[in-house]
Amino acid sequence: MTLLLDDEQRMLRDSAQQFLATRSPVSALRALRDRGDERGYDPEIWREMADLGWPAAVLPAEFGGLGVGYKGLGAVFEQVGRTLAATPLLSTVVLAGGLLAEAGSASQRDLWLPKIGAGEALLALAIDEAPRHDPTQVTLRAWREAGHWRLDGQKEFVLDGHVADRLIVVARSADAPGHRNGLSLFLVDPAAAGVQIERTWLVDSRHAARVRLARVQLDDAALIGAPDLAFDALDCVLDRARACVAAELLGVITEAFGRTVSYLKERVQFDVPIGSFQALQHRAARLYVEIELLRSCLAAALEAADAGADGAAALASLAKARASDLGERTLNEAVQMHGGVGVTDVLDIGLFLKRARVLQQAFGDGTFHRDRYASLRGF
Amino acid sequence: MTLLLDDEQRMLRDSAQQFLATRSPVSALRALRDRGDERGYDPEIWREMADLGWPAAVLPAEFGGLGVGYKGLGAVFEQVGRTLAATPLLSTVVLAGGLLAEAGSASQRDLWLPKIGAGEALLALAIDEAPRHDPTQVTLRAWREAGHWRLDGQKEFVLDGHVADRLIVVARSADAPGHRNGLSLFLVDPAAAGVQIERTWLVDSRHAARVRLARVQLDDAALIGAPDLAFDALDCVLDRARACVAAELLGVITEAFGRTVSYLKERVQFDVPIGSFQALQHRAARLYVEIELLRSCLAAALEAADAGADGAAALASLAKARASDLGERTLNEAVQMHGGVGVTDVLDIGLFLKRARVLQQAFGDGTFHRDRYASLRGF
Amino acid sequence: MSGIDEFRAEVRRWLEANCPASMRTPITNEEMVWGGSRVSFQNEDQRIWFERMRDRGWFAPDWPSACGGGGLGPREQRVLEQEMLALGCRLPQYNLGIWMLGPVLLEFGTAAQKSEHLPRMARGEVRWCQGFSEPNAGSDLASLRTAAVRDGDDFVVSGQKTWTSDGDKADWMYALVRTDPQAKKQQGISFIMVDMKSPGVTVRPIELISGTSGFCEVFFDGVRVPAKNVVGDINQGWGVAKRLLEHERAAMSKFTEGGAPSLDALVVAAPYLAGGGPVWRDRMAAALMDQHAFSLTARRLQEMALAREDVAGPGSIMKLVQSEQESAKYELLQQLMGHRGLSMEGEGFTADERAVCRLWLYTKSYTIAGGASEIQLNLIARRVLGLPA
Amino acid sequence: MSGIDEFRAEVRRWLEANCPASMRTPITNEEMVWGGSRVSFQNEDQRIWFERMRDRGWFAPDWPSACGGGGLGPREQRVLEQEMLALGCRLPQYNLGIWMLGPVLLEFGTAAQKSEHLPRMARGEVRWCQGFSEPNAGSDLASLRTAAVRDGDDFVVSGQKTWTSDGDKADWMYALVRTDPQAKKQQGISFIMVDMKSPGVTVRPIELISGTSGFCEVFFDGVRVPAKNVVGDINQGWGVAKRLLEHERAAMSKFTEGGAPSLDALVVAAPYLAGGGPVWRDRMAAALMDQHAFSLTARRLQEMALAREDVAGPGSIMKLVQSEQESAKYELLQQLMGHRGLSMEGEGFTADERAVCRLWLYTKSYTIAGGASEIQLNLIARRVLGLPA
Repeated sequence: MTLLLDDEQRMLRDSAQQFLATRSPVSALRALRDRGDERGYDPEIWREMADLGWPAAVLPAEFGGLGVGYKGLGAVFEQVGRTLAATPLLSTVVLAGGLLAEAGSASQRDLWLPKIGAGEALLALAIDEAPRHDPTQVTLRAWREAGHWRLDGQKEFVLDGHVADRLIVVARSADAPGHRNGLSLFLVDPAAAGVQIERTWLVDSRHAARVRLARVQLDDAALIGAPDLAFDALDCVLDRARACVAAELLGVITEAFGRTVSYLKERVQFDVPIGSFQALQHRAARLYVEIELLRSCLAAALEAADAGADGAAALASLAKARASDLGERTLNEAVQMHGGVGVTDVLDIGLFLKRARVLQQAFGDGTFHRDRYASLRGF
Repeated sequence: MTLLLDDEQRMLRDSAQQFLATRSPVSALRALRDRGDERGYDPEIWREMADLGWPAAVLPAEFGGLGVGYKGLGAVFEQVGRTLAATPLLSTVVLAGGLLAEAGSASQRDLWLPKIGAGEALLALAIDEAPRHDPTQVTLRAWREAGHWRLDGQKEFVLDGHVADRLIVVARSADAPGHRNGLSLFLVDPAAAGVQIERTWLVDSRHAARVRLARVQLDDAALIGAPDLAFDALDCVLDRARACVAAELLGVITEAFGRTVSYLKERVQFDVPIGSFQALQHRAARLYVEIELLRSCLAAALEAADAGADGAAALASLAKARASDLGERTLNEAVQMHGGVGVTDVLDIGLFLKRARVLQQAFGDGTFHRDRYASLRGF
Repeated sequence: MSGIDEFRAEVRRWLEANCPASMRTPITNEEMVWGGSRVSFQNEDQRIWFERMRDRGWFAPDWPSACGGGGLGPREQRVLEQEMLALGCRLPQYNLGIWMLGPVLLEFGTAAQKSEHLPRMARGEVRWCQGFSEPNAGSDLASLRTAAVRDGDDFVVSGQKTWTSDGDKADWMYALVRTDPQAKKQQGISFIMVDMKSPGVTVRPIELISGTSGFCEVFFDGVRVPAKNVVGDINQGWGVAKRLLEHERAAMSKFTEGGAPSLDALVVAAPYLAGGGPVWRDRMAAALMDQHAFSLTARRLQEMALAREDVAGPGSIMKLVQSEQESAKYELLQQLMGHRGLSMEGEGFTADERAVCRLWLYTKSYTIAGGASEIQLNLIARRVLGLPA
Repeated sequence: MSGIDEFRAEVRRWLEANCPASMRTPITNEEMVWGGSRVSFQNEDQRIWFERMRDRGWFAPDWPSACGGGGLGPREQRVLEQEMLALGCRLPQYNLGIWMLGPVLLEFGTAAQKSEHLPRMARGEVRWCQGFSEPNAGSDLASLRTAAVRDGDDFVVSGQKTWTSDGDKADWMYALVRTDPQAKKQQGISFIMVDMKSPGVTVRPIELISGTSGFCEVFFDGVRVPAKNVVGDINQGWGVAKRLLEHERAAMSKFTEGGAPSLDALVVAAPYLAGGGPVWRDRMAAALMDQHAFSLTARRLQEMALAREDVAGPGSIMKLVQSEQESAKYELLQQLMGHRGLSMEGEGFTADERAVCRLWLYTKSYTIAGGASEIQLNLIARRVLGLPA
């Protein structure tokens, strides 16, 4: 048990850094945006990432998993954040792969996990409905009808939902909104009758989907795990995703902060580098302090995810809350400290700002996770 | 209608300033504390304040009121804050005098208002029960029994309750806690059977009382206003008190801030005045900005109190919320900027810090008043 | 009836008779008419109102008639403003030239400069832009480098300006250029007027993080500008510019009157507050209270000014507070909206949601442009609090 | 069984046999035994444990036996610490001399100084205090003014020290004094040892805003101190003091082990959170998460140090974060308690309420003492981020 990376994880991180620097630097995202890419990621790059083993990183060993755990994958996510690389890693691997590995039937696992590990299938999790994340509030209905399941309702902010081969839909099969009990998971083909997918263009040049299910009919094989009892597996997988998003945010934050500190050293006004102004120095130092604190929280959250430890949920909330808030603060400061040029599209800072906001909202912001942390601590 | 003082109000303020500087400087509070004064104010000074007309300032004209309004009295409170002068002005004049003038019977007014105006009687309002201020949550019970009223329950944080000739007790005569309806006001003689008064020593060297009423029997003449319907008058008078407390806080804040800016100019470290360090400059400038904003809010709250305007409640909450929060922030910064000497008792800064905290809690802190403001704005 | 009352009555009669009803409604950004050679009107009422005010000389009511102005004294000008406000008359045109350059030309300009430029300005025929900021001269404007080298009767100008509002739509630019590279920073700068049609001038719009903007970069590549276009003495341009910037606040106030788009926070927030819970409600209340405090301070400032009290202190906070509050407002709304605040374009989001996302990004510039917050804090600390440099 | 394992077994046997059961429970501030001429014990077990450890030489286990120490090597010393921790043994005495001055004397002291001071220290016979800060030398320690003027074999010391912990209880002080008023700030300072019983020494306790404290002002009025009491070379005291301060962190860690009083925020807050509503709950969660983040960072730092990674970066934040969090914690509790957090003394308030109010005031010094937050931020900005001076 350690907060530090082991040698294998370190190697994975270093190779990710090298790969991304050459194959998917920030300019790649800019190009994706400027050409109005409809997918929101580059399939060729994704294939190369698969060759590096990223989608297999946390798969069970029998499906070719690398065994580097979430600490290893988190290190990759941090590097992904540093270059704003567009990948379906979170939706396909952490969320969908995680749910199938955690709760899927043998046949579901056998069919999908190898494809996921090979980077040959894309999947997405359809969970959020309201503007703000809250899994217990799911209202999309699932019910039995004539030997089948029926799903009816609407999902929003389905990351990569517009390119997914399959959706995992969180539905309410029992109890009222607000309850943990009564949630079920379904594997849904986007081509099925009654499924309507609408691509939405997000501010970070990536896409999400709005998904409408109109009395969609599914057979029992579509159910993942036991009906009504999906919450625990879902919550556990969401916590891993929250930790991975926090890791990506840490990458976004450290890169933007590093660029800002460099700018403070270079930019001369009033005949001195602006980084010599004490007010800016103290603000930069405060950001550094928060980054170091976040790094510790994140390492602990990833470690706990790997260990399946009791405190994993609280640590995931701790990491995601701090990452969300620090992303907001650091990028706002980065823009302000860059001055006029900071609000122009020529600089990359704006791209980091935008990505940080999407990640801030993904699977709960600071307010959500402080609330959750308080509940977990029993108050 | 103006946010500025008229000539008469200005004269009142200037004479208050002069009086306090000579008769009740900060050293007077320190002396009060060091001798463990049991009253928590100096009767001689209070008599002189009465000679200056302060307790009569906002009385109805027929009782010799000065007609300077709450804007005038607020200007006095601000000066009071600057020297931390210990006076029963708030409890006796604004709260008790205000309630009697607003809701009292003719005989109650005729008996008490002249005494209040002459500084010859001290009164106190017993309202808070829980740790945090909230008038609707009053639970102290009042009920009719054999042609009398009975009161039973407990009050805390009764400012000047230990020296009051009479207490005005807010009691619940109908409805459940949380309701505005069902509150009644009673004038209670602290010497009455069943009344127990316990002096508590507050951190600002002033006192408050805990009051226990054990089935205290009162006759109808003790009732102020109509039974069950006290809330509106109470709320209106509380808002004036909130504005006056905000005014006193503004005085505390500006004096502490002024002393801090002076210290920044004088104190030399690293061969320069520490006020030349930009990080401290920006923090001081931020405080100045907030002080100017508070000054505007306070002027508007006092103006609205005088006009009995519709927006008076929202403005009182605005002023009290900002004053409470800024008191906290300014005094913490003042201590920090004074460095080591700032945490010693030799300096007055600690006395300002302590007084600001008591005023922060008096009749609602920032959180309470943001909540109230939101309700008043309809959300 | 005194002379001023008569004037007031006459102004009101004229406005009532001449200002079309549709020109008495609140104006939106899109409806502003900008003077200049490429002036355009969206409807006939705009044109009528523009021409009638122009012909009355009331584009520049306080300028001498000889310069094309209305020849009004200060009291009369104030009456005109009051009556326009009372009737809700829109400004007939927007024009940096009249509001900022004009007063400076009246003070520093040569007779030839006045007669060449003021009447055309006053008729709304020329649109001016400002060329002060440069990539390396932002907060520290005096470090500007655009060079103007004397060559016979001309200066040859080379360099780059940035953050020029509507540089791509302007006819002329007034600019600061360095005419003496040896002199100390503030010295050696001249104030010069440049025809934007001159060979060697290139204009490129600046793309912001919120999308396209009215700001431009302007490049000068050996642009010949007649030496007679220098306003004030050569190398004394810093003083001219300082004077001009004193007119900036007054000019800016005409814009806020006009209504830069600012959403009503509470109206926009309402649907999201319902599901947001008490913590978001607390934040929303704090934001509204901030706005309330600011508007009360604006009122107090006005009353102080009327009472001839010294407003240097409270006046020094206004730019800082307004820009930070406006930016903070969209921060709050954007986050309150959750994932619905994450798109500037396309389907699947409401118009309010897209507007909030765009304005959240756009208002990031508020705390940077026109004297960054850090500069404002420096000024408060040094000038108001008297803290040592 | 290797030598070190044998040593471990032997240490454990000895501790089990010699450390009284009551000395194996967590210690409170009040139960700390401070060595020195006025050492006192609250019970017999304290005395027994003190004397046994003293006689074993384990007040200073790593010092040479000749100086009265235990003569242990680094590995053995670590074993002793581990075993004491494992058995929960209290520190037998607290002593600034051993932890801070001792190592410096071992490095810089003369043979005579070592033989005069170290054995007495190691037997817990002398209580030392530190005389560094002065009223005009706080963050800027090098501007100290207390003068030591050579007069024959003595220095004559005049001036004032402040923030001297337990100055009124100490036998000796190690202090920085200015021996060359002409030299530049850091030069001209000497490190000197002063007997507090010397004529001309006056000690006055400092009253804090939270009440009485252990801090004192110490006045020197022509105090004669033998020149042989200077540690290191004359005018080279700055370097000695820097070395000494490197031992401060290690020394401070012994205190936190001992348990400076720190209330469990959640336990204390619980009764007030119930009536406080969701906004206070949000703040409470934020505070607990801050604490959690800090303790995880302390753990990460430890792991990095063990892995021989560079800890300069994360290490630089610890003092700042811990002091600010501790202060913020009491800010929160004090306000959460409403008016019940407003009294330090007397009836009508619970012990927790009075403690929170007192600690709220006391912890204000945390962000000032031992390197104010502003100094910490300067260091992070300059040394870690490499921002220019």
